[in-house]
Amino acid sequence: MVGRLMPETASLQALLTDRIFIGLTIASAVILALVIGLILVFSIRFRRGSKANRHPLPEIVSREFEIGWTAATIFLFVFVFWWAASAEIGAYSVPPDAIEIHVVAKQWMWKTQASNGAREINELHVPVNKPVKLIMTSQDVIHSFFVPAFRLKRDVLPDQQTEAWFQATKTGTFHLLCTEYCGTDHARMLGRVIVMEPEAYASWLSAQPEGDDLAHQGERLFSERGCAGCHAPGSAVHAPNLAGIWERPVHLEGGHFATADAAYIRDSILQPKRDVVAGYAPVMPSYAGLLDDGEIQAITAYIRALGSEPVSVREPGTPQVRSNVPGGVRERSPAMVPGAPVLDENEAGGSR
Amino acid sequence: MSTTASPTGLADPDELDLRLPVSYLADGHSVRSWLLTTDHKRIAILYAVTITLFFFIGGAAATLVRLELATPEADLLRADTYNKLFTLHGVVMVWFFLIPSIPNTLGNFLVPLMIGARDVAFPKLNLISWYLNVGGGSLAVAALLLGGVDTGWTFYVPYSTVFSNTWVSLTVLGVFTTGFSSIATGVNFIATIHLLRAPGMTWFRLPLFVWAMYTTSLMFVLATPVLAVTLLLVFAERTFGLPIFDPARGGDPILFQHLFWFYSHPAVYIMVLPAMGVVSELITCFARRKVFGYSFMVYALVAIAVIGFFTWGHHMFTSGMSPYAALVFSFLSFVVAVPSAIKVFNWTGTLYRGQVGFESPMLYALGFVGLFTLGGLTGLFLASIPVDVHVQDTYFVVAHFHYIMVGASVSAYFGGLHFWWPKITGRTYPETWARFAAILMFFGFNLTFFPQFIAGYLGMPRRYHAYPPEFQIWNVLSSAGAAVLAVAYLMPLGYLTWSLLFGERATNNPWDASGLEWRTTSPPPRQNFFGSPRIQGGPYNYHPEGVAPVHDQPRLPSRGSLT
Amino acid sequence: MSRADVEACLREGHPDIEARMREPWSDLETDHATAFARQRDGAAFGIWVFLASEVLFFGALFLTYTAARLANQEAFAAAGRETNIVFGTLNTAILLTSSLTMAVASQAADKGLFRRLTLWCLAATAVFGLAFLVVKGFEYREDIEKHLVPGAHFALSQAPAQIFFGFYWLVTVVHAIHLSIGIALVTRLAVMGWRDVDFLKENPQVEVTALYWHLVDVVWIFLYPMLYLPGRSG
Amino acid sequence: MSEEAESKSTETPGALWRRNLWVWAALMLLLALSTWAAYWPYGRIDTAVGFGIAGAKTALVALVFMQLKHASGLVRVVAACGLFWAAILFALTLADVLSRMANR
Repeated sequence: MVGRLMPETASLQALLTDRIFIGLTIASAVILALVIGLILVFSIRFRRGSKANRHPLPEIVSREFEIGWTAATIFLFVFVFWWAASAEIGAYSVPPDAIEIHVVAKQWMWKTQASNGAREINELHVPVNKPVKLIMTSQDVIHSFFVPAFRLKRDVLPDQQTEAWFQATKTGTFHLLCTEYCGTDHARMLGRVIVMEPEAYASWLSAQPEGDDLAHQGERLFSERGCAGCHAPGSAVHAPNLAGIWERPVHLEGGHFATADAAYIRDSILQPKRDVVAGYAPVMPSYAGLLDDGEIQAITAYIRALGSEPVSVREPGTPQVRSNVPGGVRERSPAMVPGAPVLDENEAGGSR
Repeated sequence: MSTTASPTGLADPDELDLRLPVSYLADGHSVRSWLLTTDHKRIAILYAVTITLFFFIGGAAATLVRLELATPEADLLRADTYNKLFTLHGVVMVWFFLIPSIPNTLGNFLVPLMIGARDVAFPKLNLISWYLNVGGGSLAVAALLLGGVDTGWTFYVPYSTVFSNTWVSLTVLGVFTTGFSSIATGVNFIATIHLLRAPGMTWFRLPLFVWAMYTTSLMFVLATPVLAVTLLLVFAERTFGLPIFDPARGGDPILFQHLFWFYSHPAVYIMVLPAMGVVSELITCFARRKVFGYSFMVYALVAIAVIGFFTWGHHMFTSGMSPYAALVFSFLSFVVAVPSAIKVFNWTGTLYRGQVGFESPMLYALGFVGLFTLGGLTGLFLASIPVDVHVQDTYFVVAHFHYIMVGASVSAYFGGLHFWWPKITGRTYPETWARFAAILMFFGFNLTFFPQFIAGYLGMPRRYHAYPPEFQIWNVLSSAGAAVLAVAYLMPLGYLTWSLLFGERATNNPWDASGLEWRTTSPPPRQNFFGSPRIQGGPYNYHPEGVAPVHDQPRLPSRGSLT
Repeated sequence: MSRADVEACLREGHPDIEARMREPWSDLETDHATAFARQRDGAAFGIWVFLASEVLFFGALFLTYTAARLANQEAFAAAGRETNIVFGTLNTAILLTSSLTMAVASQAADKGLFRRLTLWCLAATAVFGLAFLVVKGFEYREDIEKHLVPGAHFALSQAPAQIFFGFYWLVTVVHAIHLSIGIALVTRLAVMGWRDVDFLKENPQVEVTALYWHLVDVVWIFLYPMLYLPGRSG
Repeated sequence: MSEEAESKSTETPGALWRRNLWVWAALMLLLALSTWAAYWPYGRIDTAVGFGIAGAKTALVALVFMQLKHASGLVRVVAACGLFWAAILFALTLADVLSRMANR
């Protein structure tokens, strides 16, 4: 079995990265050839006792050479920095129409959940040519979400959220690897990213077992865990109304503002006394330890679903409870076992 | 170095040390005379013995790791065993072999000799430093015997503080202890080089090896305490439950990484700066030329030592660090590559119009330049954020840092060991064997680590005991190379031991080298010199200023008549 | 230090200067006075390099604190209110005073003229150091009674307050260890100086110990606003 | 070490005390000020004042008690190096920590 020399290129970022990589490789090869070539030529030509000319160097040569190659390396390195940095800056901003996928990592598996509630373990189905945004958190130690074919890697931290995005350009099945050492079965923390044509993706999605979407789960949790007791309109407790606050500035005690984004909501749930909304008493207890990361994500999705325009809030009530356990998913995907057969693409469409 | 002194001051380079005062080796034969010595040369030997031991412990772990990786399945070792082995390999090799390797053996032996001093500034502190190193190493080995550690040498939180149930605390304590050994060595060298230079030994007459030890010592003193604190925090969190980094209570694991890499990135320079110093000595001696651009070489060393402190963030581009900070760190990482490039060009330039010989130390030195260049160039890949994001924590990184820390530093260590072996032991070694080992090491090394660049770019993560099968070809190549490399590392152990017992007596200056350390007997007496050296010229006086080096020139200055 | 003094001593036939020379300084190719002065400079320089190292050691600790405090300001304010400012201020005053006596001891030994003053100041320094530890002990007892040890029974509700107290315990214990080493060194100097009339005179060990002692004091100067002052106004 | 110190080699214990006592008095004053300032109702300004005073106290101890004022250039460089490297550690780490906090 002869290996390939370059990994598969299956995302927009992969193209950019490869371009820089190849450019750097060529530059390095030239420099390396220059250095090794000079060493060989000098060593042989000026080997001990050879008849080569050894007149002393003119004094000026040494200084000008030093300055010359110092300047040349500085120029080269600054150029590479500029090239790499501009590629990186372009990759910072997530396209607004990106599909959002939540990823929760734990020893030693990946749990992913699309915004419509489709849950997977160690697998991730995405459509081709659509930007996908990953919102990730870990339940235990630091992991790292790595898809070599996408040149995508981002650490997944406990009790913090990290984000990354990609846009796949090829259909197929690609490795999902954990690259931050996370304990015994670190090497077994493998998964697959399955990139599908949009139609196939849509049909795969519809074939998924009926699951709560995140916002509905969040709505249920909102009342089950007692959030609604205070935050619902008409509650006896004086607590801020959460409808329409998503991504809008919130006026805090002490005169500053915060944006009601995922991080803010998470902080408000776990450390409610830290940023108190102006005009309210710091009476909310912390939910640290009472809500896990997945549940916080669900509640965040619910608050998000309440919109970013001030609207009248829906009547709180227990929504219909549906099963959210996807049937038939094996605990670990076959990709975990080295050498296991990889599902065909067409099979992947409806295998579940 | 041209020197003059009282007529008895300098030993005749060709004279054996038969009738001269007793050498430092013969100055007492009891165990006590070794374990309680304050002689910098004996302490260097003590270090050499312990780091050799640690080198083979770490090497054994690496061998098992490479054996396991020959196949994609986990068939030799269990996951936990593998994790403990690579951790052991990392911890032992970094802190108990590489960091003390050149500074504490060659550095301890040579710095006072090269500057014309009797000893280091604080001889007792020097001995304490060895005991701290051995104490720390014993704790780490004890942790190994008790069951091992599985956190990786990086001890990332919260895995190391909350989740690992192996002997983390003991290991951390061992590394913490050896950190103070580094600090003691650093303080000692800095004070020695500042205060004990012989008359006439100005800063710009210092051999580059001494400059390298000086800059390394700066890093010892300024970086190591941060590691000590970081590990202390891990220790406190594990042992006493003081939650400094605990994310569940609002702590920040990324902060740990900042502190860790504030030490551990400069630590790479702690390993490679001494190697640069050694190689500068070797190349000048075997090219019979003054070093090309001495002052630029000095500035480059200082620049690396200072800028090296600004670049640690490139280990953290994927960690969730702020993207703005990442850009700053990326830029600074490119900047630190400039002085390294200057050094490579200057070594190459030194060969030009020289009288190049290919004795074994020179083979190691030339190998160093090639491996260091490749290692340094791949560093540029890691400084470019998009590429780094892809190769971070893959075998690309593993290959890169092995090129620098093993390819370059260990080559230089072996080169220096061979070069100064006659001075240290007073014996010669079999040159043919030595050349063969040097060449074997170079090819074995490249065979081991070059395939890892490819595996890494293909996406093989590090710290995997089982891996997807498409990476197997590269791992098989790498494991085959490791076997060659193991043989190449064992060979010097064999023939150098032979040389100790049966080697011919060495002359005082077998290489016709110009440094002050060659102006005393081999091995030197306890007092280092007979009389007091006075320095009247710059280093690397292999040919008079403005005159081309000729084949048999070097004999002249070494007699001390040419000034 | 002052070379003239040493030379004066030599002229008076001072016997012990040779006895005080250490390797490798004793082999320097100069007269004894210069060599001794360089040995003293070397000791002071060495301890300064070590102190620079210690600055980084405590700097890293302080950085941990700073980063954690920036991220959890309210919890740190709440936690800071729980420390005992009376003990803290008292201890700061004690330590600052000990620095005064240490400085006087060091300068007096430098001159080599006031042996009794040096001895008394050294003894006072050691006593102040011990007093600090005693006060600290009372404070620790109170902290434990108030359940300010991070863990299951921690007194404060905000989780990051545990980081504050994690830092509090760690850094005060590390400081106390440094201080204990200092007390041991000072006591040793005092005992040796009491036994041997000439021991303290111009002995570089006094200056080295003093510099170390002052650094331990400086560390506490920063710990005071870090541990005792946050959240007092709220 | 320096000429100034030599010229004072004939001074009395009283002069020695006087030279150091004013520093001690200043330190005590600063301590009192810092304790008092902590109770001012200005939030962050209190913190800044607290650490500013700590810096001032450190300067007094370092310059007078540790005799940095009379120390050789070399020793001053060493002391400055300690501070400079600590500044690197703080500046670059806080650059990340603060910009992450601002982005949250």
